[in-house]
Amino acid sequence: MTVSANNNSESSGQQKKSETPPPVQNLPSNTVMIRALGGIATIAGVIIVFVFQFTQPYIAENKRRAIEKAIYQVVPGAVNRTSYLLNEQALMLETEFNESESSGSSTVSQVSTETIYAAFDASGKLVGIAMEAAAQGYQDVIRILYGYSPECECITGISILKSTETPGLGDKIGTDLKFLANFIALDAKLNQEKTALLNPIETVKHGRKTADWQIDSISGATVSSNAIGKMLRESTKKMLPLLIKHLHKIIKS
Amino acid sequence: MTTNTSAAHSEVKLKSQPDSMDTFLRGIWQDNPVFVMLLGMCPVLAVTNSVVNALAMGIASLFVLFCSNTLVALLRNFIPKQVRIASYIVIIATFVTVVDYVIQAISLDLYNALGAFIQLIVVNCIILGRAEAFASKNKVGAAMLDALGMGIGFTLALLCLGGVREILGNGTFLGISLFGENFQAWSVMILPPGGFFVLGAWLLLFNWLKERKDMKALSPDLQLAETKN
Amino acid sequence: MLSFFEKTFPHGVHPPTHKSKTQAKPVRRLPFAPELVLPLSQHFGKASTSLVHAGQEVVRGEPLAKADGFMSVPLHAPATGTVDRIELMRTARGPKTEAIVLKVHPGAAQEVLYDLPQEISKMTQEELVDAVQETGMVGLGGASFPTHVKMRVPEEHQVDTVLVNGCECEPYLTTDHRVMLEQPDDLLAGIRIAMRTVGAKKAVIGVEDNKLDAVKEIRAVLPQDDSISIQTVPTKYPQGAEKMLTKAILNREVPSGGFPSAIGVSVFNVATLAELGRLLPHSRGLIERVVTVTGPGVKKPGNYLVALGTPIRFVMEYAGFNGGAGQLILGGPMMGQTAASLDVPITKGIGGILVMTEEDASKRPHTVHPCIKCSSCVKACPIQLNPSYLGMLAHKREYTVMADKFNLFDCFECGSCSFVCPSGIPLVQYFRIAKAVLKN
Amino acid sequence: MATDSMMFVFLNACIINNFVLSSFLGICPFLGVSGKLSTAWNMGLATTFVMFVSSLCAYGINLLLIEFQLEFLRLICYIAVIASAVQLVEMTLKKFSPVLFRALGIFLPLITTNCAILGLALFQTFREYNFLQSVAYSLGAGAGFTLALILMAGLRERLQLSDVPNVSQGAAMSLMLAGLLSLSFMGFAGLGN
Amino acid sequence: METVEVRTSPHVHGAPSVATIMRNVVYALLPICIFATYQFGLSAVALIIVTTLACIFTESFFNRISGTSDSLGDFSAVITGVLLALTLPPGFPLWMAAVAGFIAIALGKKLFGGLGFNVFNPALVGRAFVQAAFPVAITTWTPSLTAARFTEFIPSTLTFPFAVPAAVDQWNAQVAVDAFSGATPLALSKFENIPTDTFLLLFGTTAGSAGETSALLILLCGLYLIFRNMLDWRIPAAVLLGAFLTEEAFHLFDSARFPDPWFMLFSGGLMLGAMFMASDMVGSPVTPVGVWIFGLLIGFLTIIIRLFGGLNEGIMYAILLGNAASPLIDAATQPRVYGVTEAKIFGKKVD
Repeated sequence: MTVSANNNSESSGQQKKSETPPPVQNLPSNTVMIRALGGIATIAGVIIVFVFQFTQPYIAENKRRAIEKAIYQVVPGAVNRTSYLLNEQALMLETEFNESESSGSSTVSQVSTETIYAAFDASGKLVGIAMEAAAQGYQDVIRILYGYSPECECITGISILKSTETPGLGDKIGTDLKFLANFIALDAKLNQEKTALLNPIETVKHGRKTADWQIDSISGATVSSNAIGKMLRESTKKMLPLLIKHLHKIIKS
Repeated sequence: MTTNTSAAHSEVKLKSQPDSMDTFLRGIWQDNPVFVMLLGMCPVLAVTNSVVNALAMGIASLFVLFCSNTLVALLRNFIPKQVRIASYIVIIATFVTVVDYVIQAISLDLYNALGAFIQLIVVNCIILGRAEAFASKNKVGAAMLDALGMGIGFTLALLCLGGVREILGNGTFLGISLFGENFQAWSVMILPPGGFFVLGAWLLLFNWLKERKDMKALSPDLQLAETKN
Repeated sequence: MLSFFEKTFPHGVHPPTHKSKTQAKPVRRLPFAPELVLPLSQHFGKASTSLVHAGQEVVRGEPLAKADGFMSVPLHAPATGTVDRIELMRTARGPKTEAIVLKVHPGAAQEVLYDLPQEISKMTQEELVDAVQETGMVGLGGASFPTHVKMRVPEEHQVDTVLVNGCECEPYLTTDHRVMLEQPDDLLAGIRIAMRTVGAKKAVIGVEDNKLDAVKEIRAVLPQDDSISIQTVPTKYPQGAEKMLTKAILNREVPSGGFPSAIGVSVFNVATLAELGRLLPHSRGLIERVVTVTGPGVKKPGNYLVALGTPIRFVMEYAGFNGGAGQLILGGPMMGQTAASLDVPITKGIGGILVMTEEDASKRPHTVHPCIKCSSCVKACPIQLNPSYLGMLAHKREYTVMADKFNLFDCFECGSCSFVCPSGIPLVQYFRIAKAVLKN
Repeated sequence: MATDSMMFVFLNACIINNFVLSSFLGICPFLGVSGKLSTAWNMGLATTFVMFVSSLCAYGINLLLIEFQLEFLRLICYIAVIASAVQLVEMTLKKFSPVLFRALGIFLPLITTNCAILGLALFQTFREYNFLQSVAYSLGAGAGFTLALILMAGLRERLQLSDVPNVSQGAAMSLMLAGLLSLSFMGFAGLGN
Repeated sequence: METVEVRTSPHVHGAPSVATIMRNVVYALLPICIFATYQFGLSAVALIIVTTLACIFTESFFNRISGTSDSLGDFSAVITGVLLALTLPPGFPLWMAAVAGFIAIALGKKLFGGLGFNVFNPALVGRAFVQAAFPVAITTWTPSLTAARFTEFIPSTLTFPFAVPAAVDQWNAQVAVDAFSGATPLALSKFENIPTDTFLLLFGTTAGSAGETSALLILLCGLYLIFRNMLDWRIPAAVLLGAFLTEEAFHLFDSARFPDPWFMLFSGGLMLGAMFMASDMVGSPVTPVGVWIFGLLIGFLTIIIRLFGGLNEGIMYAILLGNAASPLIDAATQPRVYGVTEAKIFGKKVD
């Protein structure tokens, strides 16, 4: 008895609520839908933010460690590093840049800017600069980090950041010791005016290296070897004259 | 009398046990998402060039599948029919983002090796498919079992591919050299065509086994039919 | 390469012609067989209805059966004799059909008695069509299509040219060749009748360039006014097909599924017109025809004038076997049918009997390889179909696709594709089956 | 060829690192819709179109996310944007080009779960392509997808007329064919040096 | 005479059978094999024998397990084997050659149901597979016409199965006649900008794959088949024309960077590929227009890959891509049927 009465009162109450019949059907279900989606979005948001907050320090640490590992590999003797931004107009610390960016007084963001890493030894002496370079390889773009020593005016090492070269052939650019030996002291001297390289870096056929600025390519992996030579040639051509211009700033700091 | 009841008892037991076991095992063998249902092929082919990648991908997918299946089953009465797909996608995307960050926190190398395919778990049809076909209609426990079964089935399939590709393509298993220095690696196995070939070869093998089984199963049937006639 | 300069059609094949054995042999009359079998259906269309009964005596040239409607032709007695019986008899086409069996009177003079000259120049087109039907004439080239039906041009069409087909592209056959050589005047008369009947002002005789002696013979009797001319075309199979000839000589294409009259052309075979030119002025009926009996299995190959209804066995006994079990082909080797039995009679459509030895038969491919897509058939098909793809479709029984997308019904089964197929695929047979399945 | 030129970006996505055959994106529709040539062609067109639209959307969304430092919501936003883009494309087509809608209609919902679309958005973000490069990339990816799809469809149509052994019929055959296509496309590797 | 055979027309047959054609292709390849032997000695002989045997064994193995009839009689497996050997470097390890032979037949042919149903050229499938699997070994070239070629193998030939082949650098330097011995003309041209005399290319005393070096000999062997009407002349002609025109365009644009077209025609595997592999009937279109498109496409792609790709040779990939495209080409170029006015593209009616 009571149950049926209850039912009656409920249905009659619903009918009273609104006069127009069609929205009656939709209105509650719309609310339900929005409530459901909203609820799920809230749960999702909470989970993501929580995980993001939790993992962020680890991720940052991983990234830092990865880049430092690469820097110390390409600049022998380095134990410390500072990130700079370099472009045609200026050289500034990355931290400075971030501040100027947030304050709105940015000067560098208009032109293409490269991140470079100054590497210091235990005594705080500048031992080299690490820079990124990239070029199209056999399969896809190869990205490397290379170290440059202002002292010997040479490249002191390379480290492959990203490559999808053919396993067992092109990917030797990161593992072949004979090939990597090319970069222990690869000549990158600038000319008198400090505007361009005295001898542009070039890749030669396997076993034909005669000069210090030449790279002896891997037998059978000519394209990948050429890509490394090409990216170094182009990067040094562009970056070294700029770097030399601003080098005193790094040394001073 | 006693034997009768015990028999009945065991029968009940047998009946109830396979139900949950069945849910679990189905994903691993009978309805294997990769070999049988041919779902989620993109990660299967893309990241199986080494066992580690395959394993990581499998576990990541398993995690997302498990979490989203559980949550969907929990919320199944709460989500209206009209917006269920949207809700599922949001839920899945959430857990994928979680996995993405966790893997980045664990190992950057692994993260780089898997590339965008971690994030592409979102559009892996297995996950949305299980949410829609199973989790939305079943209780939480069953949904979890289903997710585990499917996830493990998926991981096993990935390992089947990753194993063959790494062993042949690199001479190693989990990075451990198997044949010594002098082994000539078949780099095609690690390259894209190798992915297609190895999966194709597994399917060929299963086809062949099935064909043989069918042939064997056919002969007694034929005998039966003959005796009946 | 030469097709740029010569009047011909694209593609086609060059089977060895084997015509030298018989082409120089004049037509000789074969004696009458003791019993003639005359099927009531020797033509395309409805069977004729018998006018005689068993035991009735008939005179050579007398009508034995009358046409049953427009798509039918009458049948005349090839010899003086007695109707023995009318019953189902085996024919070259396979199934048994009703036939009049005639016992020939051994000693009769065998003169044609039904002879009634008529004034053709005074007849209207309608009357001419009827007169042609009365002769019982059908296409002697092999199709056996009633000639008068062809001559009645549909009202919406206007025929300007009569094409006379003297190509005889089938290997071995030389009947048309002999007819052109021996009956040029009859041919001219026939052409004039055809021109009048269809209302054309022009006629062109197309002859392959391996029959230049016939060309010379005909040229000598051609009228001065250029209304009838002769044109040589390169020897190539299937030059003698209606569609190919119109393409070669007039560069017009018969529309798919349509008649030549749609493009203003009527095509007739030389033997048909020559026979018409001989018979129609005297309102006689078709009672005999020239048949080439040849092939490696024949001792006395030649061109014989054979009374219709003569059993093949009788012809063969006269021409002589070389012995050995071989193959008997009625018509040419490209499109002719094999005879199931030696007891079938010569009918209006049989222009040749070809006897192959066992050795020849075994030369053909016996294993069928899968299609290797060599494109020989595509290069051969005169209709420019894609027999390779059609063959693959037929193999998978995709008959509807064959017809809808790949123009199966434009194929006239000339056999060029099977002839050149290195895999030995019986393409034409596939297509016949496909057509038959689709028609049902 | 400069690696950041539009031409190179286009060719890279289309043939050098073909989306399907080399990057393994969009395998499910590639295997599923390549049975018939006409269907494959329509699917390719529809996908290219959606790729183009969603690439533009993703580019815009990414700028917004960076502006508000909400990169961690990228995945959710992308998937939402793609789903709505597909919906939008569907509605626009229905309204303005019913003919095209009839041709592409049934494929559009399928495209939402095509990982090539999300993959495109993610890759273009990772590679930090600018606007024009993104356009070239999306068109290249679409062209590459279409190319792979119609080549596959052509081969499969031909194989339907062949006596393929029972064992190698079905998905196994499709995968082997894809592998052989992928092997052939390796010839383009290193293009542009 | 009483037992007459009933058959449907046509009753005559005027073409050589598949087996005859294939046998003649083998004959045409023999001079090339002999020249390869003269040039590279024992290693070339071993290579040809191993690939051919591998192909034959694979063919009969699959025939047995699938229960199909014996298909060795059509000689197609032999052709695949011989062609495969001719496209491999002369010092290619024999075990890898056997793998290539197995893959060629298994993956390239038997998977699809055997001769006539394969969509790619089997020999090239085998070669492309080993090119991807063993990229170092397949790009290791040795000089031709060494003094001891009839008495000793090239060191890499007899590599133990599944082992890394021995390096031939030192051996190369030892037997080298001049500074460039061992580098193929195409590699010299592409990576070092050193042209090779066209005369040498024609007679084939250069380094390269076992059977691709003498353009003239290949041309003659191909002409034999063409005159016997067992090879469709249009395909080689179209491939060579496509390659020539493409290269000529680039050469006119920048003659310092791009070598002249005659060099491209006679170097590398272009001639062998055009004559014997692009013209493989099974993988090529059948329509008259399609055949030309197919050939021109292959020629064009070959040059593009040679000039701009990572490899210095592109004919193999160009042919495989052509094979892949040939169903499409066929579908797009169905000839207009006699008496049918509307054209059909992809089987659809177009107004």
